[in-house]
Amino acid sequence: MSILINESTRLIVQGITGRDGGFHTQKMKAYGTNVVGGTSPGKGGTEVLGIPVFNTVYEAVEKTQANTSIIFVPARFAADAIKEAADAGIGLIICISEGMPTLDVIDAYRFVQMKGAMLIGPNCPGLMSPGKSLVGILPAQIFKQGNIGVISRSGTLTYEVVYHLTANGMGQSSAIGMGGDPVVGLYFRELLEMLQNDPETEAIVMIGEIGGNAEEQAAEYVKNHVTKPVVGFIAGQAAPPGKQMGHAGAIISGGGGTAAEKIAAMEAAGIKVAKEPSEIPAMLKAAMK
Amino acid sequence: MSILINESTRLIVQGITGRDGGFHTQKMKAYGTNVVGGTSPGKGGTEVLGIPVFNTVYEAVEKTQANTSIIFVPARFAADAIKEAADAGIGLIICISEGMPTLDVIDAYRFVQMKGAMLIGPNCPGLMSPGKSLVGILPAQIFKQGNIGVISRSGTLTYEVVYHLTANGMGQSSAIGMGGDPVVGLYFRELLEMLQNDPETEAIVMIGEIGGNAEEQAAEYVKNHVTKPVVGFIAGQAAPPGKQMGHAGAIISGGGGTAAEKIAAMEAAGIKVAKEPSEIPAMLKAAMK
Amino acid sequence: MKIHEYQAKNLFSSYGIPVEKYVLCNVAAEAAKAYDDMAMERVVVKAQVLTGGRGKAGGVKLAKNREDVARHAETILGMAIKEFPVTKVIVSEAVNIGSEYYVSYVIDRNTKSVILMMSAEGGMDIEEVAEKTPEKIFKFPIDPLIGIPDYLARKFAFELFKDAAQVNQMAAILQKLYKLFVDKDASLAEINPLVLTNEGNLIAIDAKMTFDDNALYRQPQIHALFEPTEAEKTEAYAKEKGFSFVHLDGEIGCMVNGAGLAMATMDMIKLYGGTPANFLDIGGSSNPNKVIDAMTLLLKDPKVKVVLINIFGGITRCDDVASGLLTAFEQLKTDMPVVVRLTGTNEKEGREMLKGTHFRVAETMGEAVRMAVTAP
Amino acid sequence: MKIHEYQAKNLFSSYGIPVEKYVLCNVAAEAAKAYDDMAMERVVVKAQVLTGGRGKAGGVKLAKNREDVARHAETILGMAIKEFPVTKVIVSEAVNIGSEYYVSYVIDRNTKSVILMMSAEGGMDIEEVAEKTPEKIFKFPIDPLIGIPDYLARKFAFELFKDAAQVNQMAAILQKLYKLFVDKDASLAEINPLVLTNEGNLIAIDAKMTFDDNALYRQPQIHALFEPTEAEKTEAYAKEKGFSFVHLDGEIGCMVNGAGLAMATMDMIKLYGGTPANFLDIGGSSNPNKVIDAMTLLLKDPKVKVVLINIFGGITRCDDVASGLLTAFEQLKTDMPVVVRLTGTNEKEGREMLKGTHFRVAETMGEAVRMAVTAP
Repeated sequence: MSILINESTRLIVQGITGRDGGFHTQKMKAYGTNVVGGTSPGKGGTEVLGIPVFNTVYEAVEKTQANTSIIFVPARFAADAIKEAADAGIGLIICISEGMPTLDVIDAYRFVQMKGAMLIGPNCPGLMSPGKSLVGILPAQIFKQGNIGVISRSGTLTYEVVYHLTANGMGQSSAIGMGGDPVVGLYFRELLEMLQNDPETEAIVMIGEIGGNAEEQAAEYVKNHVTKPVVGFIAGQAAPPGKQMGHAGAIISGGGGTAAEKIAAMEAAGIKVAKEPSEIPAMLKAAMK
Repeated sequence: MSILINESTRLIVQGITGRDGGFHTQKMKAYGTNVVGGTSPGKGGTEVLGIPVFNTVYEAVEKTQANTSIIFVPARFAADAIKEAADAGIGLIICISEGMPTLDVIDAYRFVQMKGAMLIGPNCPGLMSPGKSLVGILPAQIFKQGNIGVISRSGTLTYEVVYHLTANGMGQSSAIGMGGDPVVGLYFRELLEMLQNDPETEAIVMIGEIGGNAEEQAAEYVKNHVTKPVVGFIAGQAAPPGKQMGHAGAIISGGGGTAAEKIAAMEAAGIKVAKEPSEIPAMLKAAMK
Repeated sequence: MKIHEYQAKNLFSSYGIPVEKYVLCNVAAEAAKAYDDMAMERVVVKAQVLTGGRGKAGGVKLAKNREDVARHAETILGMAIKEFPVTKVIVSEAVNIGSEYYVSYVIDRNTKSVILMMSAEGGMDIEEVAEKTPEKIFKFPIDPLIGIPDYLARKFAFELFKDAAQVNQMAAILQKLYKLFVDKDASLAEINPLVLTNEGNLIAIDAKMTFDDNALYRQPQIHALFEPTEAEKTEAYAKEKGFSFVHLDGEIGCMVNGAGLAMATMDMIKLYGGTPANFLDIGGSSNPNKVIDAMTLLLKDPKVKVVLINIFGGITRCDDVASGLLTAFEQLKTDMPVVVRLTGTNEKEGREMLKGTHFRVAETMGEAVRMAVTAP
Repeated sequence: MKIHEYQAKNLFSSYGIPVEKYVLCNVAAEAAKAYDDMAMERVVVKAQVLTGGRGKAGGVKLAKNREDVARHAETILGMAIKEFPVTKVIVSEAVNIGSEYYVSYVIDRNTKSVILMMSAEGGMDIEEVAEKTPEKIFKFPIDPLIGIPDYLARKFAFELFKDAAQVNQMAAILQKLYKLFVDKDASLAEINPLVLTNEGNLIAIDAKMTFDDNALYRQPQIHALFEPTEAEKTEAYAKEKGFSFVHLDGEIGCMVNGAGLAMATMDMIKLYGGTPANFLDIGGSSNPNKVIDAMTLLLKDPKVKVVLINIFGGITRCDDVASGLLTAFEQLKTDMPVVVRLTGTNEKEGREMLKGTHFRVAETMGEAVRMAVTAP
């Protein structure tokens, strides 16, 4: 198992003819992801890396039976791309694009919800089910197939943690970068539920950061519904209030969203919170005993 | 049985303090309909005919557990009233208002559909389940409880037909005036299905008129799915093309929607079509043998 | 409500939908001057008239010089097309037609939505295309909650075009035309043909729009374009009085409460061998003033020989209707035979009150129609 | 992006949201003249400054005559509120306050929507109200597909008001403020307080708006109102270069790829007893020019004593990163100690390349941070 993506993932790349789209298509294909098509309006009928390009997602879905889409279009066109994917029947949409206006994300999310699809991102590195499928821009070589589920608001911090896990012989079932914007699709709660229900996952790492109160809500959920060991990490303890720390969502505002509050809530829910990423493998091992 | 309304109908009247709203509330109440409340923004807390008035449909539903609403507000406010009812959890909404812009009806219908509710009208006389509940402006005294289901695009023509039925000792299970606009809520097909499934209904009268092709579609449905006898009547055989005959929906346009086409389709589906309303009782009796 | 091609094109322009250059002219001299001003070799002179079939009737002519323009304008401005006198023409740029397409938005009763219709068979009668080769027409219902975002506009545009340049033009036209349709409460917005010029541009060289009468109260800009025919003036007058009225060509004036019943009454008159003079739905009350207004309307028509009043007394009881009729006819001085059919609540009382008066009283619709057809 | 109260009120006015009369003034003399022009007895002089807590800091003063107005304006225009110098005031009508309400729209992460917040506890610090008496705050998530039609606006308005006159005013304000919020890509639109005057009118006597930086590209009108602080200017400069930069107050300059990792780096510096000089996310490539730009930015801060470069080599391999760093530092003439931590793909090769150069090379984050904290 694993969650969200696996061997039956049939991926299309929206914006496959762009620089980033093309580069990461190659990486995903090289990893073994089943990239069945790409879209680029006006370039239908051509090929990129041997992958057929379509004018619309509708056509791509019809011709390839794609079930998953990854979006590399510029931020100002991303909401439209998300909606097209959802309307065309794609069930899982991963939006890499960074810098989407928040109201665009809200609109697109509502649309995706109405169509019964799922959204990951925007402003995210995508996700990985090691040994099965890579849908994103994560560096494949640091991953190893195994039974730790990793969910995170940050890209490089995920890599850092996964690197330590792999170095310590602890493979991953699925790793999901949820995105750094204030409003994104699937988040801690939904993903915790999926990982809890995934037979292959034996323990979970959740990597949060300042801003919002999703980690507090996740902690509450862990307390009541998650029986698997959970280890956490929160970035931004040294961040000043009122300042966005890189991610649009990483901001302490109105006296809320501090790292201290999140860590307290997580510890109160029985989640062990690491002080540095390198501590995580040992903490997981202890918790899994 | 009967369809859509019966003894468990709990009705609120939107626009109860208006002239028509008040007049027909009295009539419905006198017939025995369970009118549990009314709305009129700013008049919440008052009473009309001993019925409590609320500021919003939300409040009315919360306080009275209403499940049905009838709308008497002016046409330009009717779409908003329909949406409020649907959003507040009303399951069956009857809109009497005449003269709604068609795009308003389209918007309101889509909204009602999204909320999982049902709409009858606009520009309709409402409906009647004789002996049980009257939700509309139909003249109660001409009806009689029985087992004929009547569905119609016209108000007075319904009365004319019902009058003949009653005079011939043929009571009605439910009679529904669907409305004379080009776009309205529940229509022939859905209502035929309900009447087919209603154990109390033994035969059906469908009264159509020029414009559109709903009667043709209904005939197709009757042929394939309705086992009960159906007698029909189509108004507008003498109508010229391109002219609205009173109802916004009663217009022969682009060479389509003529009475002749409808009658032909209905007869081809085995529906007996009356030449005058007064023939209907005898035709029904023959068909029910 | 219908508007002229040039009015529709003005609306198109204000929404950024490309149309060819044109000048509106009321007399042939203006047309000739327009030709000079436009400084184009080939132009088309087109009748502006609120009915279809203009081309077949000779209302559209190509002209290649000043003299032809003046001559065609003169001829067309003297025409009547389907009884509509032509009082205006436009002189418009003759574009280099590469291919022709059909695009429209229209209210669709079945899907209860606005639908987009498109075809590569532009310039043809679309109803004929629909009948003979329905597979050549694309139909897409538009979800009013969603409208036409970019991705849908592109999807639709790719149905007709391959090239990105045309797809982008088409997508923009589809979005703008939909916005115009919704903003202005249209019931039809049609471009036939939409032309792809040899230069690669999409241009609407015809434009047809009709509007929802029920929405005119909130569309003052559109309402201002209303040019009623004589028949429509009468209908509008009737509407002000609270009636629905349609003039027909027969001898039996009808006054009925309810549109369905009024149609059925007309139908029965024909069935019984008579000819209805009109459709008239007077609505639900028995107010004597309403009856007076309605009779006045009917008596204006010199062809009317007899009046048939068909009332179903429901909420309004028949005795009240009868008393209303009596009051009304006290003020109406007329020798016209009037047949009254009263059915419904308190019908006997009502009929009793009318006996021995000016009225000929009938019990059933059949009886009433027979009396009217055979009167006097 | 924040804007001033008077700018928010200009926007309110353009959307038909009622605000009191006010005049913007840059010097005390203008304030006195404004008082004369307004011809009102009681006015309020209010600092226009892009931070909260203005009232408590003495930036809002009631005045009843010309002299008081001039005096208050003089004082306020000399103030700094939370390090923001006050360079503008408004002289505004003092309305007759009957009662005060709170209204705002804000992005809500949990419901992934815009939410309306309202309270009858207007004029208070809403976060305090939320903490102490959360039941006094109404919250409604707005469905972006639906927006705020009349029925919803009425429903919301009836939560605070009974009287139809106030409900209608309130409903209109709620709809207009939402439209403003959405049209302009706001992240907050707050009226606190919304005042019900003794005359029965609702008026926004304060106005606060912030906007989504990601949407400024399509909001030229809003973007034009941007008044960056010095710190924001540096951040904006960094953004142009493709970085995320936040100035802090410590001694260890940081350069990290990735926002989460950059935060974690800052955190560890503190954990290990040091002080971070900044947050700097340089993104995902190893382009030497990017490194040069980033170092230039860090070296501008005189407090910086050591630079810590923390790179996770993922898609970009560590050997490529190392060669980028070497190229960059060939052009950078600096004696500043630079600790480099390289982890990820080809990390050994990368570290090997940096040995024996200007750089102090670390293997783990912990080691790198310890080296930076104890440097030179």
